[in-house]
Amino acid sequence: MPRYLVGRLAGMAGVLLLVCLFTYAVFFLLSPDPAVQVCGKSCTPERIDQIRMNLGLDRPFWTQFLSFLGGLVSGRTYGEGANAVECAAPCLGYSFQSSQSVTDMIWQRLPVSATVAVGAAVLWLLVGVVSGLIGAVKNGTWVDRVMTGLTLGGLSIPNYVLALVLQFVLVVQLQWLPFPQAVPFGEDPGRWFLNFVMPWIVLAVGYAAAYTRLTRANVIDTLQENFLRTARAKGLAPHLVWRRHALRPALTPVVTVFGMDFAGLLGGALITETVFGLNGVGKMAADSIAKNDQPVIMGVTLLAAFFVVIGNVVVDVVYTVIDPRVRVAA
Amino acid sequence: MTIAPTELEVELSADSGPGGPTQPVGPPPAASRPRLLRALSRDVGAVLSATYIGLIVLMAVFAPLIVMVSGWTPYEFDQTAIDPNLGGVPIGPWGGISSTHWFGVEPGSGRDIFARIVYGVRVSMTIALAATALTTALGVTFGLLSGYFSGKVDHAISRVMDFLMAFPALIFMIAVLSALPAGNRGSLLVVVISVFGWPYLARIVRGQTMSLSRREFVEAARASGASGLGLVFREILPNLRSTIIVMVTLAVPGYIGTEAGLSFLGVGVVPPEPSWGQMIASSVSWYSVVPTYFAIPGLFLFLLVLSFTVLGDRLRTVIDSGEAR
Amino acid sequence: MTATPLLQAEHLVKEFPVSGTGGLLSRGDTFRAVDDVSLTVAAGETLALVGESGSGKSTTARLVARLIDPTLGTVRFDGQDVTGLTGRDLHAFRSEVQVVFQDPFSSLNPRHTVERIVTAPLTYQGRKPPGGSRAFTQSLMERVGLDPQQWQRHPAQFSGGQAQRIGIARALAVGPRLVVCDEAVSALDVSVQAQIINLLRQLQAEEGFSYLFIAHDLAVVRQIATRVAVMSGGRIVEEGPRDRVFGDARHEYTRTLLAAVPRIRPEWEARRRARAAERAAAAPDPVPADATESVRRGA
Amino acid sequence: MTSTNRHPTQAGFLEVRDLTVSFPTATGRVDVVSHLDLDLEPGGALGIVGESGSGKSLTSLAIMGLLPDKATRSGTVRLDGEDLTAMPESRLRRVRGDRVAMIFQDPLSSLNPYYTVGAQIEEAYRSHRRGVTRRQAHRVAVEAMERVHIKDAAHRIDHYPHQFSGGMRQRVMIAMALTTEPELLIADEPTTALDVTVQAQILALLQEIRRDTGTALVLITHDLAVVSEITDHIVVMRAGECVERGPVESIFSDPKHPYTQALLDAVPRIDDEIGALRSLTTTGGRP
Repeated sequence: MPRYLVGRLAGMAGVLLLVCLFTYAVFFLLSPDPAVQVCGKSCTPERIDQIRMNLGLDRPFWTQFLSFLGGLVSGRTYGEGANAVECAAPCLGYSFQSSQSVTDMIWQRLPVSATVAVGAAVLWLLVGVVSGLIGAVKNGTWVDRVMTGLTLGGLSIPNYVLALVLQFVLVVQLQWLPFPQAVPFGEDPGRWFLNFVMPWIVLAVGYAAAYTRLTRANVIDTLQENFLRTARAKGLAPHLVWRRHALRPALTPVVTVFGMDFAGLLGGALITETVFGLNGVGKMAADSIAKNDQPVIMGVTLLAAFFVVIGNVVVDVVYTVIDPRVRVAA
Repeated sequence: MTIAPTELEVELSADSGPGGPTQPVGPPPAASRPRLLRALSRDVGAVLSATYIGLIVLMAVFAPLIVMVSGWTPYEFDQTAIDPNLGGVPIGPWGGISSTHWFGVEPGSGRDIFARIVYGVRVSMTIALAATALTTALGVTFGLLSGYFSGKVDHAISRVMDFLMAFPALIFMIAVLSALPAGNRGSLLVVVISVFGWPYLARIVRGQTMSLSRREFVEAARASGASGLGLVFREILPNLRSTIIVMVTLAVPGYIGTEAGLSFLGVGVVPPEPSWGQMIASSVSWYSVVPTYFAIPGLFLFLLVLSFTVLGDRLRTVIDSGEAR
Repeated sequence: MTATPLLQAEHLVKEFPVSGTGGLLSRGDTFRAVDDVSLTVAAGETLALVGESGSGKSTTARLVARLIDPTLGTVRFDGQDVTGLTGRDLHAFRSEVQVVFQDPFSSLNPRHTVERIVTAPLTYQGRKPPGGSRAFTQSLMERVGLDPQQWQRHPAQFSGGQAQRIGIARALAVGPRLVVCDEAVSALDVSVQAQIINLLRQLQAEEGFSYLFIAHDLAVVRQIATRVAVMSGGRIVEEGPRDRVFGDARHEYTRTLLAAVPRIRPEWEARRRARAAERAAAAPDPVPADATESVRRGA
Repeated sequence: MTSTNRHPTQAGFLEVRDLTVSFPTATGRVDVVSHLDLDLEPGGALGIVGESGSGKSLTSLAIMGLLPDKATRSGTVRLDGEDLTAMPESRLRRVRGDRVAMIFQDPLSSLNPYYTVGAQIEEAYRSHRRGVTRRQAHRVAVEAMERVHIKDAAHRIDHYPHQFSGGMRQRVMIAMALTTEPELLIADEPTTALDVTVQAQILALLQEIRRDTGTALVLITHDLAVVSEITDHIVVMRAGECVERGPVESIFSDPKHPYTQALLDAVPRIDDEIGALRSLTTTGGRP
């Protein structure tokens, strides 16, 4: 297994490097000249050339890419002399529009994004697994059919539509909830909670529906397994048959899917944060797109890709822990 | 000898006669097309979904005719339908729904919502269908190749798939689309969606191809002289038909949603060309005053996605039950 | 046995990589499934290759049929080295050597009709079915004891035994001189199994082709083989004429294998035959149905 | 617990009467087992033989009350005079795995891959013996594994099913069945998935257990030679019905029903004279 893990980590490093290269190349080709942005409105061609040289933009692609990688590992300095700006490691780039390093910008907004992501994940995991179990137990009854209908609805509703519906009903019409604002938890836990309820629901609905279906299907499949017949033939009480023999095999795949989904949330929360105006990383990405602030977009893209790749490896490792067939070779 | 083993075998075989007490020896016959349709036609959800999809498709096809009847094109500004003193709020209840504007008008501009819905679906459907077609072509081809030719080919394709799936597709799509010139957004959308979408189909096709490749009929074909691509497309592809049908039906709503989402974020279809996602996006600042403005396109969008999802779900149920081994 | 046997495999070795070992640079471990196997099949005879699971017998069959390539060793057919054949030459080989597989359903493409399955070998080799595809299919179906009217059915519409007959028809389509049967009767019920064994023998008598018959069931092998080779751990441990191997096994493993086969007591069997002969002589009618009642509480 | 200290009852030890199992299909209910009677004395060995689709496996599940939900069952199953079909589920559960144990065809899929074999054997024991400590259960499990001749049982007990070979897994299944010293062991095709040498070992083990513990055995198989070796009574099933029954010797030496005769004719034999091949060739081919 250690050999396997080493291979896995090497593969992960490879994919991350490729993601960096690909992203960097795409933005290198597509993005508007950063020198123009730095220069500002009253600008002369000579000044642009100077800035370009100053920032190393005149150098070939590979040189620039290597200094970007260097920045990731050990930080870098943009420009020279009085105008030089420091970007500490891990440096994901520097936004000349906001005069801030991308890493700092992400750090400032990460707590909000994390709150949205973790809350939604807890919500969908609970709702999804519980309703999936109910669906499996009540398989074929009207309860199951109603739940199937609801999950199809949950899968189909675009989250910005749901966000607008919820806001209109709960905030405008019924006035049960305040309009979401990122209130820090320490300030007022009650308001913090009320403010995040809608974002959590909106982000969680699609996932909850998918997890309901996944859990239901897995449990129903597991109930057909021969070892369940063995457990019943042993005379085990139904609750033991369920708890020990049905749930563990049925929920193992859910755990792994959850790891992947959670790792991909940075991209997934973009719409939710935008709709509710929550100042998280996703909203920052959307705003940067509007402002054409390419270093920020690239930084967020890379970060999100890092999460997915690392999530992949974590899931693999977790799997070796929870599934003895992987953990202990025959 | 009273009973020859031949008779025994006939007696025990699957077609020993109707209602016989023997269990079928082989797997049940594969779901054929007419059987599929018959099973689906008994399902209320599937019928309703298919009907709605049919109506929407007709609406898209005959959009110019429909708009002639309703009287307004999607690009006309009707200043008489909005109140300039109130910042352009539609005149009349329910967002200005009236006999002239069936679904009301856009706040601020006074454009006819009905006409924009009718035209908006053309964009959404075209993009979703084109993206589905491209994704399916890519996904099936690479999935088949990867699943059948294990080793280097599989390794290379799988790495590309891993790489694409590791990408935060939404952010990246937004970034790329925002950076590219707005000239031909429609085809760009299709290409970008497909490039990031095919690995998900390919992964499933790959898995099925791998398990089919282990079936003896593939070996039998090889022993018959088949090799390489001929074997893949003649022997394996027909067995993937059901999978592909289901995947396609489920991909369409996904891409309708993606297109709407990208338009909602402002990197999709370029105004003034209407699209449902974009209509919902522009309704965000009005939702408390003119709820119909987001409710109508929202409902149309939701129902369309739901219909495809239900149809795909039912298709899968029918196919799974008919082909359970 | 003639000077040049129909099939001659020499020193075959097949190694498979062990999954999970080996990295980007290292080759990883290999598992030797077939370890220096040599065998010959003469024209018109049946060589049975017996062994337990993991003995390498199926891999050997696949090597001989050129479904996989050997790591080492050569396969000669009719004196000609066929180990490295490709393209047109391989097609020619494929029309001489055909395979019947274990699982009758798995070995028939569920999406294809009998017609398409049976004519596939010709199609893949770029030949036209003599007398038209339909007539050709029907004549083959008749030869293997199937209803020729069912030429357009799909495999799922047949029973296991019938499906295996389709598999045999497919093998016959190209007029092979060697048919490799890989556990061809193992998945079948005993009464159906007897039928297929019969069919295989009858076809051999008619066509004069040879069988390489892979099986784990020694009793079945006894019914069909002319010579027997016993495999264990990737090697042939004993080889010889059927009656010699069954009657006077020389290798320890063969003896263990033979001793392990469950048997119906010979004296019961002899009495049953005698009774059956009596009954056949006395009356051709079957025993009345209520005969079962009399033995119901026989204890 | 041997057969001698169990007083023989008038009705027999296992007495199945008029057992019918049916499944709903598109064309109505289909009887997969119909009007089946079975009798077994304490410590006896009954073989149920049939080809695929004969309903022999469903019979065993019907006796245990483990049929799938869709199936319906009628008739009675008496164990020592008690009707299992009339028992509430909670009491039936105390019979299952305690007085009647079962082993199945495919030992790999019949064992839960997520738990060690030890945990699964102990579980069987503890669920029927209240107040047993973990340590006692562990000891019983090790003993059971030793009894089925698993070498190094104390060490192997912590292994997972996938770490065992096919034959060893079936031994684990048997060990699991033995912990509660059942009066009846139902073995459903216990050796079909195994190699012939391993099959011989498992059959020998079943014989040994019967000899040592007096457990009664119901052996379900398609293999006539196997039943002829280890059972004393036989029921031949076809299409859900019993076509013939009787002591093993009379079935094999003088089968009355044409189906049984044909079945015996079809069995390929390893120890026959060559002349026996005629029974196959003469009826060969199709018209």
